[in-house]
Amino acid sequence: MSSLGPLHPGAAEHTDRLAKTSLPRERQLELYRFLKLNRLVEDRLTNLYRQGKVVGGLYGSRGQEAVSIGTAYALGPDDVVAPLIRNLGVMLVRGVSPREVFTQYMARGTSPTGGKDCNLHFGDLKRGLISPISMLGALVPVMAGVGLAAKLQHRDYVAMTYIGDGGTSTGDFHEGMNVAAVLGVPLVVVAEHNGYAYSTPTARQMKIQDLAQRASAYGIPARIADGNDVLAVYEAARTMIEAARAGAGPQLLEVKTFRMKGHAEHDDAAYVPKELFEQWKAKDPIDRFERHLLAGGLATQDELEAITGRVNAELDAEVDFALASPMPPPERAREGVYAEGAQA
Amino acid sequence: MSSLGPLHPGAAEHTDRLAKTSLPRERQLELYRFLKLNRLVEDRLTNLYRQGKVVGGLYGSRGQEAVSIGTAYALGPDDVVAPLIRNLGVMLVRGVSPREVFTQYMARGTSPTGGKDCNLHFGDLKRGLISPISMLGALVPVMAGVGLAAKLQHRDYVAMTYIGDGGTSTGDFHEGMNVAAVLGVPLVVVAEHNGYAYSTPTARQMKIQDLAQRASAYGIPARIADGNDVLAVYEAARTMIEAARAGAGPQLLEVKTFRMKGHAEHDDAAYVPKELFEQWKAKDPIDRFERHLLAGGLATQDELEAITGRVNAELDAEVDFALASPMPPPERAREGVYAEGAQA
Amino acid sequence: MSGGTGEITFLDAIRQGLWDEMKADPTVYLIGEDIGVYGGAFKLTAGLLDEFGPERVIDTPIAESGFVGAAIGSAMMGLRPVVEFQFIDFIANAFNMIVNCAGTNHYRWGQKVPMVLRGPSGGRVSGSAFHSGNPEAYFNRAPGLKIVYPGTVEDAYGLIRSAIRDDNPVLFFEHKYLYRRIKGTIPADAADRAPIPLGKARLARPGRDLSVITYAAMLHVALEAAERLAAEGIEIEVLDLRTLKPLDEEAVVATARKTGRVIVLTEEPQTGSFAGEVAARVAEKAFWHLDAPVARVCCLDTPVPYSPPLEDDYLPNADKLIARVRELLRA
Amino acid sequence: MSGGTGEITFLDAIRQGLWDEMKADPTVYLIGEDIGVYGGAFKLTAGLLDEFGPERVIDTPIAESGFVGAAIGSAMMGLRPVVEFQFIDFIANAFNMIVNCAGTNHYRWGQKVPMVLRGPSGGRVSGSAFHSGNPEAYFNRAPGLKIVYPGTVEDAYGLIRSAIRDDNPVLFFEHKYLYRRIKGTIPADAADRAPIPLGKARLARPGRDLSVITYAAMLHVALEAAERLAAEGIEIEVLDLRTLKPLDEEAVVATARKTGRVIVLTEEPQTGSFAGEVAARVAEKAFWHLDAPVARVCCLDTPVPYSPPLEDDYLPNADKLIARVRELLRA
Ligand SMILES: Cc1ncc(C[n+]2csc(CCOP(=O)(O)OP(=O)(O)O)c2C)c(N)n1
Ligand SMILES: Cc1ncc(C[n+]2csc(CCOP(=O)(O)OP(=O)(O)O)c2C)c(N)n1
Ligand SMILES: [Mg+2]
Ligand SMILES: [Mg+2]
Repeated sequence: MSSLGPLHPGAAEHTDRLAKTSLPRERQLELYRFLKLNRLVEDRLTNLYRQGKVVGGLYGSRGQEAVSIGTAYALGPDDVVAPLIRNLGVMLVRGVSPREVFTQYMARGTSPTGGKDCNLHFGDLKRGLISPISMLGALVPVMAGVGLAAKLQHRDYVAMTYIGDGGTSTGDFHEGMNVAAVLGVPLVVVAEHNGYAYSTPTARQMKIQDLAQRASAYGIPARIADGNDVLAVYEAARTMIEAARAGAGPQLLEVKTFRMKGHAEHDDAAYVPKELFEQWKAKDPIDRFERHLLAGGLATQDELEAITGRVNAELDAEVDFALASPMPPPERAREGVYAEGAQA
Repeated sequence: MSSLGPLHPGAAEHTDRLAKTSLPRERQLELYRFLKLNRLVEDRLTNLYRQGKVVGGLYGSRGQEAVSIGTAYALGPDDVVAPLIRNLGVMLVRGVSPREVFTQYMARGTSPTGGKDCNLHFGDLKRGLISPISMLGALVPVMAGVGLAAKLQHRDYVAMTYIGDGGTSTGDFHEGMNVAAVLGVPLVVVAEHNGYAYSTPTARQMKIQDLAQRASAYGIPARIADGNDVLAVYEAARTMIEAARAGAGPQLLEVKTFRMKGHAEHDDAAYVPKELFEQWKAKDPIDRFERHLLAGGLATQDELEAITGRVNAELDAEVDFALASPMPPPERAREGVYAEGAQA
Repeated sequence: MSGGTGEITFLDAIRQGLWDEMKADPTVYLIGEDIGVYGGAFKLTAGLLDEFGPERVIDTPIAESGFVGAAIGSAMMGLRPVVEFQFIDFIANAFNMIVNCAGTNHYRWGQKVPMVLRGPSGGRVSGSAFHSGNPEAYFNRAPGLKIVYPGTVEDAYGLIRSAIRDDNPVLFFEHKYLYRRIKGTIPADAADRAPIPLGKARLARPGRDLSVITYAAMLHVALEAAERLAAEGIEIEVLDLRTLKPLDEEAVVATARKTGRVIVLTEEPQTGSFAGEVAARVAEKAFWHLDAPVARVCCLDTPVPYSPPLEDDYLPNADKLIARVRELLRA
Repeated sequence: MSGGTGEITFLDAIRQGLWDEMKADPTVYLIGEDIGVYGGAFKLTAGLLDEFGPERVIDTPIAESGFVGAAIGSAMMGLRPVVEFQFIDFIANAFNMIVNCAGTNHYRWGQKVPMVLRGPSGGRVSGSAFHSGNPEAYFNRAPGLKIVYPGTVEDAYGLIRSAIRDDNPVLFFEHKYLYRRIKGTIPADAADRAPIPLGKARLARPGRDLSVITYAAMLHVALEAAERLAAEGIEIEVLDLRTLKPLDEEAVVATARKTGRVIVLTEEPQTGSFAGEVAARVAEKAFWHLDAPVARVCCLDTPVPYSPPLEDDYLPNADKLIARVRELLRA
């Protein structure tokens, strides 16, 4: 494995000091709440999975929460975002309730898709959310089209989506980025560099060290941020979102982070060297942010625990709701293939 | 159009002095013969097209002959190359006879495909030739696989193929280059930058000036050569082919040139500013090479005319053969969908 | 440019339909390769850039999956993209986007994707394997898509307008052999009238003895055969499907029950063909009314060959159809 | 690792087939995502990297079109690649490479492309729209391809070996529901015997009253229904196609003529289905022997839904099949 070289050489090195931010205390505490919510929802899902309550696989973002939270937090209310299945935090920031997530994962009739699709595969344009698509890369052209719509409608919303290190190898990533660059659409693509694509390390995925290098093929701006520093992620995302909004065209934001679990709950990640987990555990984005808040006198231990307590209380109720929800009626399988009729 | 900026800014500027070469006189005269053969075969095809003898469209390489000839001339006997339909010169250098080309374009039963496929859509592994595929970009992964075979077979042949400026926008170009880079296969991709993709200028195709910039997304070596200097093309191709053979992995060679006609014979290229044609006419690769040979005392006017005369005599016979060839028997349409049986 | 200007070609009719819908609905825009300044490989979009400007007639890089994906995203945001494939064969490069992303979207999470994917299809132009395609069977299998394949000038105009107005992803195939070979007229007030609805077949010629179910270029082969057989007193009924998906099963079953003898005539390899789906419906839904086997007259099970004698052998024609008709009538 | 080790699973049988062919032929190699160190998403290739090394078990970037293209190129140069799709659904991203590049190659210029494209397919695992696919109908239309879809341990082993030995591009679908649910044995000397040939259907159960033509996971639904009906004295004949393309038309027509009643049972939306092709052949070639309409029992015309009650409604099962059998027997 060492033959693959160190992970993220030349990466923005992760220090304990977090990036400068203009965010006032209350908003930093809100960020903290979202980070905890993201992790605790996933902890609940892991328990439900072990109890056999989750239908199908479970995909988590442990250790990467700062990426979803920091980027989504930088979006404006009218912006439109398409997360991948690891980007639970994005949906939470956009106002998705935990019960929507629990019912989806448990295939209940009360879920946003009514049981038709799984896990985070749902969207809601009222909240500026577009559903993930399993085929990696496909969301890049689709979100380029969302940006194109903003341009053609002369409106100023921005499109944002995510891609993994592995996903940047797809033809759709290339076609989407290049089309977006040529058409000059407001699109921010967050390239989540977490070291692995399922069992495949980045060194077996590409011959470059930084995903940001992909941008030079399109003549678009790129940045690299410490993906385990929620403030660094937020500030970088905000800058690029506003640049896109101002007409600078598509932007590529690489965030360096690490997948702290297997590809999915069933995967023990035996192929990942233990040292990597240890090395990255020390950089846990939530622990780091907590230390930042405490050291900076922005919050007391009690205040943080109170936040966590409220989140847990909420989650108890949300899990109960999902568990009490019925499975969908079979006939529902037959509905909704076509959108009703044509416009007059 | 001027809004698109000058064509090939920062390109290897085309001077009348050609690149240094190690090629002895005889081989330079052979290059000259191939250049003339390429152009004169196309001139014959244009006449046949005007006479209604060509079945379907006619795609030429006028002004770009040095690219096909110079790159193919740098290949070794066991190397494998996949041209595009504009790369007639590549096929001629690999030993394809003009009658094969004429019979293909005239859909005759005597053509290499027996009338099953059109124009330059044929191949022959005995001559290291793989047939073009219409879907642009597709040959890049395919030729990455040819290079992979060389590697797995522990043989030292190199794979080479071509891509247009427009073709580099395809997902297959990206997937093929990236896979080739990761697997470290001996592949040389010649990116033919001729200013247009059908009617689309490069500025509407990508936001970069040099196709060579695409290489930085894959971490592979790239070079830019004057595509209208056959010696520069030859030397750059030779260097990259030998680098690939030596194990340096895939190589991207950008050649700056210009398409001196429409996309195909039916296209009058009204969308191309006249000045561009004039500007590039002065850089005609055959005229320039002729001046080089004469100025350098490598050949006299008479010698060059004698070469041209022999080529024309050959072409008279080849055209006659094609014209005298019958159309294929209808039943042939039913043969050859499957390769016969399985290996025992 | 307006309707009712006397005889126009099949190609003109499609351009007119695009024009009228773009006039009627500012959310409609065109995207594809070389459709702007150049007006498209077949000049179908000629004049539209001048009329509607570069924000509604958009040239793209060569990236079928990329610009179909972009069309999908823009459709979700309230636009009505009309995508041109330079040749319909290149739709293969956008297969995943169309079948998986667009086709399943409304079912999966309730978001509609109103979009038209159009382009020149079909053979008898010596285009060989990569420029002669008829991909209907590749997409008929995909839930959530609609497929339209007109065979007359009137339908080309009426159906492209309905396709644009439909709230679902619609594949609209244009047989290039018909582009300039057939003519027709559109009433002057056509633009103001409700366009021809999707999902309805058209009885192109009534008959008593045998039904030929077909569409697009083969419609004209069927009509030619019917005309020739009429001279012998054999009355062929010709049903023009026009919309292939959703299939007008009612019309298919009705004609099968009426004549008791059915030939499905299509321009595609027979194995795995769209014709197979139609034949299967007939065999299941009209079985008790059949007096003869359900026949298919399709192409050879080969790629489209290039040389005219080979392509003639590959393609159906009136003689081949008539021969099959005689066999079935003997049954 | 060698044959004849008692009871093995469907998944083991495929691994064994790969193993034996790799031992027998040094030109065979595997390529795909996470098939090496990880042994594949379903662990089907577990152990092969250790045995055959990184030059014959190759992990690739996420690039289905890219590595299928690479497989094509290497096949032209004399190798026999076996490509794994992590889930068969992702074959959609390589559609052009498979249908246009691989499928037409031998016909167009005479160069063979021996290659196997394999991966886990099928539903009843709550995989929803993108992880439950049965793409046979998408590819049946494409000249030059072969399609294999085994339903037993013996066939899985025998047919993967024949697919690898075949000189054409072969799609080999592996129903993931069967991977660990069915068991069987392979004779100890299987590796030395000639493998089961492509293109031959298998009579899975002889019967007199009605024929169910099927394959893969649905084979077991058919056998269950046949068993239950046998208790009532109704004798169902079950034909397992095994190879879908080229279709064993002889066997299809023979069973149809024998029983006079046919149901084609497949796990795919009915419209545009592979079942339609089979039904059309029956309706054309066995018409005079039919005593009832040619029926299809397929899935709903929808994407594959996720929640178990919905997927149960979507999928065929023995009850639905038996109900249809009774209707046809009443006919
Ligand atoms: C086109 C395509 N091929 C294969 C897969 C199967 N697959 C799902 S996730 C995954 C790994 C993705 O890795 P990466 O893009 O780095 O994202 P991460 O899981 O690390 O967040 C693969 C191969 C897929 N979803 N889509
Ligand atoms: C995937 C695909 N899309 C569209 C086409 C239609 N087409 C044929 S040639 C061409 C332009 C190619 O331009 P470029 O790659 O620059 O090559 P050039 O013609 O300049 O040599 C286009 C769009 C195609 N062949 N393949
Ligand atoms: Mg990753
Ligand atoms: Mg070009």
